[in-house]
Amino acid sequence: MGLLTPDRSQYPALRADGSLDIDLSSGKYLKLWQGPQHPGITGNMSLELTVCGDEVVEGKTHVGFLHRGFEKLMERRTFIQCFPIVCRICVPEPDFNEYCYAAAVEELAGIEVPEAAHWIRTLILEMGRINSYLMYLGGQAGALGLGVIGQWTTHARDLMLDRFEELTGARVYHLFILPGGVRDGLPAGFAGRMAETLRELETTLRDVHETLFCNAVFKKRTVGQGVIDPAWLEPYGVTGPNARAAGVPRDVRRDFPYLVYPQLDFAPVTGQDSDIYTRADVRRRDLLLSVDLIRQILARMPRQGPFMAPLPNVLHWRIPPGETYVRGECSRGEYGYYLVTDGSGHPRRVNVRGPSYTHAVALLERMIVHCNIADVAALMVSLHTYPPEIER
Amino acid sequence: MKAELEKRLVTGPDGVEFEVDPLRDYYCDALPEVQRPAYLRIVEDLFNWARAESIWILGFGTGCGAIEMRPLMTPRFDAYRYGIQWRPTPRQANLFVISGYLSVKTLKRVIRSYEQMQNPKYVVGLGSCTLNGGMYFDSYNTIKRLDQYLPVDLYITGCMPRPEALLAGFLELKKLIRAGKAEGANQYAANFAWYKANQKQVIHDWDMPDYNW
Amino acid sequence: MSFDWMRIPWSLVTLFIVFNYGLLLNALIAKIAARVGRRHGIPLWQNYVDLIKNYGQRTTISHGVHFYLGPVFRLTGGIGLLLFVPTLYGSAYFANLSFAGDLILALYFVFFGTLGMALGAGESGHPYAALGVSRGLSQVTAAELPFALAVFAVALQYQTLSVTEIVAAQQGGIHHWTLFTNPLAVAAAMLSFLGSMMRPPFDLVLAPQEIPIGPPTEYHSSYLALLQTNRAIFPIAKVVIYMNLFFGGATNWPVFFLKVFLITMVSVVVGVVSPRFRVEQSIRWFLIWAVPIGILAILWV
Amino acid sequence: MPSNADPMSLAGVHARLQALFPLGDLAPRRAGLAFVDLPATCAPPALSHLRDREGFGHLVLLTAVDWLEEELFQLTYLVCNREARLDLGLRVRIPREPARMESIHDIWPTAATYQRELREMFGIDFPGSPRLDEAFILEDWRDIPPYRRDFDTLRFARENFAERPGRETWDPASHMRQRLYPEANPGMDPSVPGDRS
Repeated sequence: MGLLTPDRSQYPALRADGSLDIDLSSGKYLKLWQGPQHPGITGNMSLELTVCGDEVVEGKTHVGFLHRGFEKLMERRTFIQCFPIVCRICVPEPDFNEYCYAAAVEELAGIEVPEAAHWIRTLILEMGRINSYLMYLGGQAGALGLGVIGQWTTHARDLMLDRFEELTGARVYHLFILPGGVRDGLPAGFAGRMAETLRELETTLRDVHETLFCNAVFKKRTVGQGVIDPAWLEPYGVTGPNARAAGVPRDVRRDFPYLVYPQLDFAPVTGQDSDIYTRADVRRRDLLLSVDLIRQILARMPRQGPFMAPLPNVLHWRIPPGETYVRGECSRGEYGYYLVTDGSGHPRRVNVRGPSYTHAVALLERMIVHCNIADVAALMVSLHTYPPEIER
Repeated sequence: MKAELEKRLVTGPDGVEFEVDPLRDYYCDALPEVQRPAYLRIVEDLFNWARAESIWILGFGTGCGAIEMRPLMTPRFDAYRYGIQWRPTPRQANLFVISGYLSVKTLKRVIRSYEQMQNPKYVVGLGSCTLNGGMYFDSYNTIKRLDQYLPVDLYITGCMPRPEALLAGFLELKKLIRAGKAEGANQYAANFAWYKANQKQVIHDWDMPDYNW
Repeated sequence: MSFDWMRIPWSLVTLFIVFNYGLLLNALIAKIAARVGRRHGIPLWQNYVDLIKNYGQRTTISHGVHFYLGPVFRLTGGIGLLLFVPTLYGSAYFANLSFAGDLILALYFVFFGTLGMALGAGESGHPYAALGVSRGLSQVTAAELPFALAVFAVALQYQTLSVTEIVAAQQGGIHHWTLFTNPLAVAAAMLSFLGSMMRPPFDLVLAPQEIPIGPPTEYHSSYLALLQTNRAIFPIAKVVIYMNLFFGGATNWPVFFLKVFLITMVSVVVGVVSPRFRVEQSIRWFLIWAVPIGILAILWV
Repeated sequence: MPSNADPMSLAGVHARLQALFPLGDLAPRRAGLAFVDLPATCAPPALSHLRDREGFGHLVLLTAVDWLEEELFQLTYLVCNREARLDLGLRVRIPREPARMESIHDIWPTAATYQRELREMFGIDFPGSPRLDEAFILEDWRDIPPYRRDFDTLRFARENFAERPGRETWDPASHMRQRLYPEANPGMDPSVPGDRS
């Protein structure tokens, strides 16, 4: 319909240096801030949008509202004192921080982790992935005004948190994967209750599929919206489900196998269209894959310890100089820790590479241009970004 | 100070040039006043009861505690039963849950949002980090004592507090409100200079009016 | 023309009944939505408490006269709509202030509140409010079209502009309802009804995740309480029109409550499992689906 | 593509790269991950070469390490070849004062974000990088850049943020010594209030 196509002649001209020539006092453009106090923003960050009519002509991401300076704080803590704070870097999926930090320390200190600990670590990471995806599904539906999905998925997440509580004793910050192994084995009867939770989870997912993914309005809002061009993957460092939805099977679990993933049977989930709908669908199927992986793990894991490798006296633990990078596939993409040691009892430098770092800043700023204001929230959620891992 | 907040000359649509000083022209700079309760005791009691039974939380997840706010609103814990619900705009909210550590950058936004809320308003600090810094006692970017900057009615401790703790905290807050003891907004207005001095000590780049109506 | 002054207190009684029923109905709807989400939901009296609390807030901030007039206009729209159509057919007490040409007035009042709100929200100076207003006006206009067409079809069908006479023509059994005598008009009107109830998929005016929360962003304390009062009255008043025009009206209060509840449930059931449309999508939806049906309805008559 | 060593290994990549740039020795960390030193001026062309000719298309991270004792910043460019499953870390050492490095935002647009962070947190200048001087994470920071080693975060927090009285801090090593061997530290009571273990 010609009537509803926006008039492109109103768009701002480009200046010589590539920036947009936006004159706010002309009345043509409106500067709109979304966040940090805004229900459509994932977490505590903000978007500075310049809109012309209903379309965004320029968007800037502002982060740093959650900055606590972890990388600095860890430099003045001993290696074991870092362990309780690393999980606070990313709230919805804290276990990846524990795993990556532990793996980096173990590699530099030359510690061999027992086999059973590997299995339990994999189990915890997959459980965390399920939690994170459930939050995402609720958020994606909520960003388009369908609140009931969020109710169902958060309830399913609560069930999964119960299993976490049973296993680790905590709901959100589990502090279970520490350098050298894991704190303990599975409690009695855990596998059975886990199987029950997984069954309920699958029921919820079937409901979500019928209510959300088969919904005409949802399709209308998301199909063909917010497309990531596969050519952007490398320049913008896109990883995880965002890349897989573009048809590129990038999965650290398969490409750079860690823990017990080489022994498990799975193939990365990919999509074709790279739009919001495909990204949501890839995550839903990835969630089902995690359910399957947990079943495999519970069926095949060794039940007997040891779960911890012997550590030196952690109060006087010095690690020889070196540097390493350890990565894992979290629910949003490649999560990595870059650790530099200098032979003292403290890390020399820790750098956390969160996938949101590239997704939420450079990529989002690129994708948000020419996007409708109404789609900004959906687009942002569909990239699945968590601000705390951007600014740490 | 940002460029758009500086004094400048603007040409209106009719061609007349005029000077705009955004900080003075766009905002009301009146200071808050202590608001007396209703004259009749029974009316005030009724209002306090209504306030206690209808707590509208501002939808602003300032820190990691926000992740336990979502289970609070969903089937397992369902805080709607107690008249607690979200409001997306500070104008309509009357409870500000500071969900965890506050970086200086967020503190500025929190103060601004808090001041836009209407009297009476309440603040609940969540987690150890609002109480004494918690895990981040040595961080250069997070404040350690929330009550230096905002009048806090209630702290819920833990890292992070469980939804059960939150519910217990909200019920405790209800008792405070019903007893007429949660007068944070008036306390803020009465000690305005002290709070403002504390805030400005931390936030150097104060590019907003002293009180954001 | 003689005017029965007793109609005024009786219409105030109507107003009172409808207001309370509206508050309870809103809570009931919230409870139903909560049950779909497997929650317990709010207590039934929650809306009363919220209302008292909002009237009891101690401070208010005004952005000018129009800002104040916004909620007042909105409430006037709701009350006016209710007062000028007969709530109960055949009752001398609850026919309110209906008169011969009240259908036209009702059509006007449906739009009146939205316009007033646009005025007030625009005055608040909040960009989200302005966005919400522009979305709201375009959508209400698009949604109003099929409704107007359906109303004309009904008016042509019964050859009258008086709601009372339209209701009278539908008495005497369920097969006399417009629902069965002119199903096309009812279909067009019900599609428009979905659009005007501010529920998904057509709640983009409020859309908390996009423009939190649209026109009422700046409204607080007693202004918000006025808007809440209106939210209890206005939807019911609108449903009353639908009930009178298409579903045979009501002759006593229980039937009234039941019919209003059922008609409202149409939009709730659709809304609870739908995401929301974007504004141009919803306008296109009304133009493509609802308006042709409305035109067909007129042609059919 | 000319190949003299095993083309699919880091050693092969290193050998080919060494023919073009004055590279240091390869420091292997584990299979598929190695670090290599090179001079600052060579880093952007070497990265460009790695991206275009060797398939290292994924910039994993760009970060800095402050070697205060040697008055140096180490910049680490970690690039990854997803197909061959190789990671190569390029280490560039630049002086701390003035800290300046050539920008690589034209090779990877996403590097602009990393460079903004380095600018703010370490005070390293990347001339030409977009929006470099806009506040990124911090807002109105007036001290020395916080990730530098000579910035003392504890002192800064004590000076700037009010503390609640009553908080006690224990050094874990001396605390455990006192608890485990009380007789070796007479005069210290292990059960003093504030002992939270």
